Amino acid sequence: MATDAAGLVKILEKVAEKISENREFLTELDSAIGDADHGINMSKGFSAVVEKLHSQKIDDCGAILKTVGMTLVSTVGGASGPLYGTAFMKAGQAVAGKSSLDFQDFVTILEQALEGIKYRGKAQRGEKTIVDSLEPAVDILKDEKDSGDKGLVMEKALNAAKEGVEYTRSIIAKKGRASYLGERSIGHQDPGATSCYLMLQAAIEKIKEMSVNGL
Amino acid sequence: MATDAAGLVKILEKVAEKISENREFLTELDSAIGDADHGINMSKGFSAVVEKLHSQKIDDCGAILKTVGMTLVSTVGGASGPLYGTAFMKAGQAVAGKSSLDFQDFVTILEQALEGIKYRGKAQRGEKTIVDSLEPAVDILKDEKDSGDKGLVMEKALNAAKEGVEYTRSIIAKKGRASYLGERSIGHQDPGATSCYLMLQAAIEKIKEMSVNGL
Amino acid sequence: MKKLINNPEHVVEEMLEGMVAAFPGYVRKLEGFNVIVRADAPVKGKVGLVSGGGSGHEPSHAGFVGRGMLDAGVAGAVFTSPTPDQIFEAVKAVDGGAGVLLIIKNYTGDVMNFEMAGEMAEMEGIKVAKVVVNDDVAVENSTYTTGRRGIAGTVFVHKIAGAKAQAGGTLDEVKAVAEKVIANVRSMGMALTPCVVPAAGKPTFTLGEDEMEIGMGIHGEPGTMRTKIMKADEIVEHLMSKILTDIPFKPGDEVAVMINGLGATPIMEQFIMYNKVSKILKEHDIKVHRTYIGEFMTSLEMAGASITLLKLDEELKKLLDAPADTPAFRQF
Amino acid sequence: MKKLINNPEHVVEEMLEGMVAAFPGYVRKLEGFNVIVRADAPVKGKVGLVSGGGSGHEPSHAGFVGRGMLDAGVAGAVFTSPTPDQIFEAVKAVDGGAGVLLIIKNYTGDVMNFEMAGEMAEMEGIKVAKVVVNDDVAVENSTYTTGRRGIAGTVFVHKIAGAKAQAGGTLDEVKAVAEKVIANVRSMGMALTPCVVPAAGKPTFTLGEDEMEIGMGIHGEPGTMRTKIMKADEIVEHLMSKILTDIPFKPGDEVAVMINGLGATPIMEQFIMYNKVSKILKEHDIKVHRTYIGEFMTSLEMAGASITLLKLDEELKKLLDAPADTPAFRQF
Ligand SMILES: Nc1ncnc2c1ncn2[C@@H]1O[C@H](COP(=O)(O)OP(=O)(O)O)[C@@H](O)[C@H]1O
Ligand SMILES: Nc1ncnc2c1ncn2[C@@H]1O[C@H](COP(=O)(O)OP(=O)(O)O)[C@@H](O)[C@H]1O
Ligand SMILES: [Mg+2]
Ligand SMILES: [Mg+2]
Ligand SMILES: [Mg+2]
Ligand SMILES: [Mg+2]
Repeated sequence: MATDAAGLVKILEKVAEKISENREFLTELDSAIGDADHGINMSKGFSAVVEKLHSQKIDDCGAILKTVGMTLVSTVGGASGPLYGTAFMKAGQAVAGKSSLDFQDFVTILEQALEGIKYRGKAQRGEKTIVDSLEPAVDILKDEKDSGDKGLVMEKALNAAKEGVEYTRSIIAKKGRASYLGERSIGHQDPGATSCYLMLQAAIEKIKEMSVNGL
Repeated sequence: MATDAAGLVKILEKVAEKISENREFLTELDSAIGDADHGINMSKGFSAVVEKLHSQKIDDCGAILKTVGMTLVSTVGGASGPLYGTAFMKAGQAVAGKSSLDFQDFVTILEQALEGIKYRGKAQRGEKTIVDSLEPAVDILKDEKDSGDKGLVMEKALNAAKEGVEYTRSIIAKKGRASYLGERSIGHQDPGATSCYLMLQAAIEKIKEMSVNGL
Repeated sequence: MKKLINNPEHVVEEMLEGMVAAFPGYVRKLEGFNVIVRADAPVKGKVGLVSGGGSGHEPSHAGFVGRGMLDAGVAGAVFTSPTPDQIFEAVKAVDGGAGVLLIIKNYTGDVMNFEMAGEMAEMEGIKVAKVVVNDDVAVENSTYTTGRRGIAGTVFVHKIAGAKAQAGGTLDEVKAVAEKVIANVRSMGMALTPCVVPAAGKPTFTLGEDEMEIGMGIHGEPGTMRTKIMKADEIVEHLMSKILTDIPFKPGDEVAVMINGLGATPIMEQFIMYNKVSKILKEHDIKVHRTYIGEFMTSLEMAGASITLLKLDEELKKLLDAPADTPAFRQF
Repeated sequence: MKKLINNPEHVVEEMLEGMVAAFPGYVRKLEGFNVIVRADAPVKGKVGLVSGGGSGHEPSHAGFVGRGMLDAGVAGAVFTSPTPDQIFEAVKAVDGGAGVLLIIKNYTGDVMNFEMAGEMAEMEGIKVAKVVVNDDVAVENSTYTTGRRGIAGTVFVHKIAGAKAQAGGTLDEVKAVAEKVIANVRSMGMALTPCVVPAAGKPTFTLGEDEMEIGMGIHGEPGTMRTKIMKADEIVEHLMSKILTDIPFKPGDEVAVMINGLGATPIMEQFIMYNKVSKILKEHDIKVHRTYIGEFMTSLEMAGASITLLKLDEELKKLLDAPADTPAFRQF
């Protein structure tokens, strides 16, 4: 029916792996419209996350997510550090005290993550940021959270995130470093929206792989 | 029997021309064992000399040479400025007041020029400097100054200077910027010895061309 | 990559260690953090000034820590803003009871990290205020976007807010004068060559052998225009026309000027640029009160320079003229 | 050639004009000469200090003109020593009746041109003394040759002789202390890239993408060794081993240290170098009295740096610590 703390750690490890695999790719994307460090920053952060999670055994899923958030905040730097950091910390708050998570928690976590990012970064959809991939996914999850086929819902959410990434190619950046480019930011895929999609993808893959039914 | 002030100016113009023609060559030589400016420095100086000589008409050959020396001193800079400057000033002193110059004066001029260079630069023969081309020429001129065929004497002196230039290839620089190279200065022809040879060559060519018999 | 370094991963730590070794009378490092503070921090009763950002802009920011300027400089990874925990440590270390002003360059990352640090400090009961510097006129301004970048003009904020704090100003007063500087300072830069972030190992952008970029940022952010290399006077004219028309500066104004070398541009060229700046200001009947020429807000070994103009009133003049004694900025 | 200039022929004039425009309170230019003198020159009763050399070493030498350092800086063409008439004008302009000391870097051209200027001054009845700085240990020393080059250590001569003159020392005393500095100062440098003399338009030498040159001169004179780029710590070890064994420096000695960027080397890298220098000195039980890090004696836009050590006694320490206020060197 649900995943326990150990399962959550496995999901997070998978996310870290995905980020590390895409270190060069994300940096490449950032070099076109930013300062060529997004992959470097993120994989530095997630290496620290994995190390941290391995160094201490936590049973509280909320505490695990909070630890991830705090580790990201204190290791990533740049824009993505406080954004993803706040996202995980807010998500952790929402499931504080829980020793296992079900699908509804999964939805809550992403909802709160989105809130955290919007609170910290003050971005709206359409401004070429993380929000552009995360919000469409969260919208689907919220709308269809009571549907029977959770697997399908997750697929649909992931697809929405992917479309969101694609959409960032067509718009002008209004937040973050890419915004200095004005019109010249058009045509390039946003690094943050991409890393967010990749993280979602990794999480959903792992959830399915673990065949955690309740999720 | 002799050249007057106008002839002297013509000789000096020819010297200036020769230096200017060899601007790149001398600079090239200096770039191998020095700081790649000998041709630039010298041609800057001799352009100023020509301009100066044209701006005022002087009848005193000594004064003309002194003017050349002072102009070189105040425009060339580097090592060659004070060296050639002192040389011309000393030469000028030795023929001060003369309105025409004969062959003996020519010898005196070069003798004094050499003295000036040695006084200023404290170099001996064999140290890879101007002295290595000028001194052999002066030695011949002094030895054979009473010979009947002045033309031949000048040829021999010029040849001695040329051999001096060749000789600088085989020795270590002990004075000037090239001395920092130590053994690595071997194999390169000295720029200053070369410019001195070229000046002698130009002067002698012009003297012959003007067929000034007394010289 | 031709660099005098040992390991790209350790450049920031080794640099900070070297700085503390070189200037023990001025600064010390907070153990375990990439934070440089005044040797005598916290200064009791004085408002503390904390600035910082990504490394690679040396002497910014740690080089300006000292009497009459900053109390702490926080150093992030190269071109990456420092994390809130680092900034928070700096705030704690320099709070002398009168509160702490955060001086932030306007980059999303910097703003958010400093903001989080501010929140952490307030939770601990430390009074914190913040100002965001956005002097780069190369970027179109708009309230709906991130706005302009903060570049070399930030150093004037350090200097003047620093003087105000040193003179005993309250947190509100120091913040107010910092904001006055921000309202009156404008900069713009250009580059002849890119730079190489040590960890990346390759140039942040590429430029042809005869090309230059106008209006680029101090992290290699693309500029407003890429052209054939122009004469120094033409470049200065272009930059000055953007800067002068921005506030705008008017005849009779008094200004401080900064020519800021970006890293590889020789001092000779900085003076050649200033020569033209000075002529243009004379033509516009703008009076120069003080001039700063050198490296203040660099971009590693980028070749290029920025020009900064700060419009002065009597208050700003007095504070600008006040003495300052830091490793990289000294004034009697 | 990527340079912020207008015309290679005018770089020196435009630079000096820019300098005077920037620092009118400190310096003025002698009309018609490439000579920068203290704004208040001649200072009556004080020994005048004149230094100079080819341009391209900025802030040397004109940047050090001011209270407590030089009275005049004479600027030759780029990398070409100035002519005697220029130096002579400088001497006349700064002679306050107590005589003038010429501080010369040991290059044949500089020595001869300053010597001639000295002769001219003496004919006018001005008392002149001279010292020749030869701190570069990269060059083999020998009384039969030109001897060592003068490089960044020259700035310590300016500082200390300047302090002595400012304190009212006689010409003999100022000269004596300058010679004491020269006897106790040693430097050595290295380069990662060459530089381009504006008038020549091409690099003074060439280095492979992975090569560096150790012991080269500040005019691009070839060095003692060309190798693959080494780590900063290894480079520092090599330079320090040459420097330390030269005087030699002994345990218990006190020194001043200068890390001198040659033009394009970022401040970050200068601090990384100093970090190692400081460790090596600790190992050798040599105490650092003061550290200077930055650009003092550059070589246009050459990437690289030199290290200078000056062995101090009580007299030198006191004079080094004295305040100085010049455009490029300020110390409280
Ligand atoms: N205000 C914001 N809200 C949401 N996401 C943002 C915001 N600003 C920037 N981002 C995201 O951050 C990404 C860049 O992150 P990163 O490269 O790590 O930071 P930096 O720009 O400081 O180098 C951008 O691609 C964008 O998606
Ligand atoms: N002490 C000296 N005596 C005579 N000639 C010298 C001496 N020192 C240097 N030279 C000559 O000067 C030449 C270099 O002149 P130049 O390149 O104009 O000056 P710099 O070395 O200052 O750049 C050398 O090739 C050498 O012939
Ligand atoms: Mg980035
Ligand atoms: Mg030369
Ligand atoms: Mg970044
Ligand atoms: Mg020269």
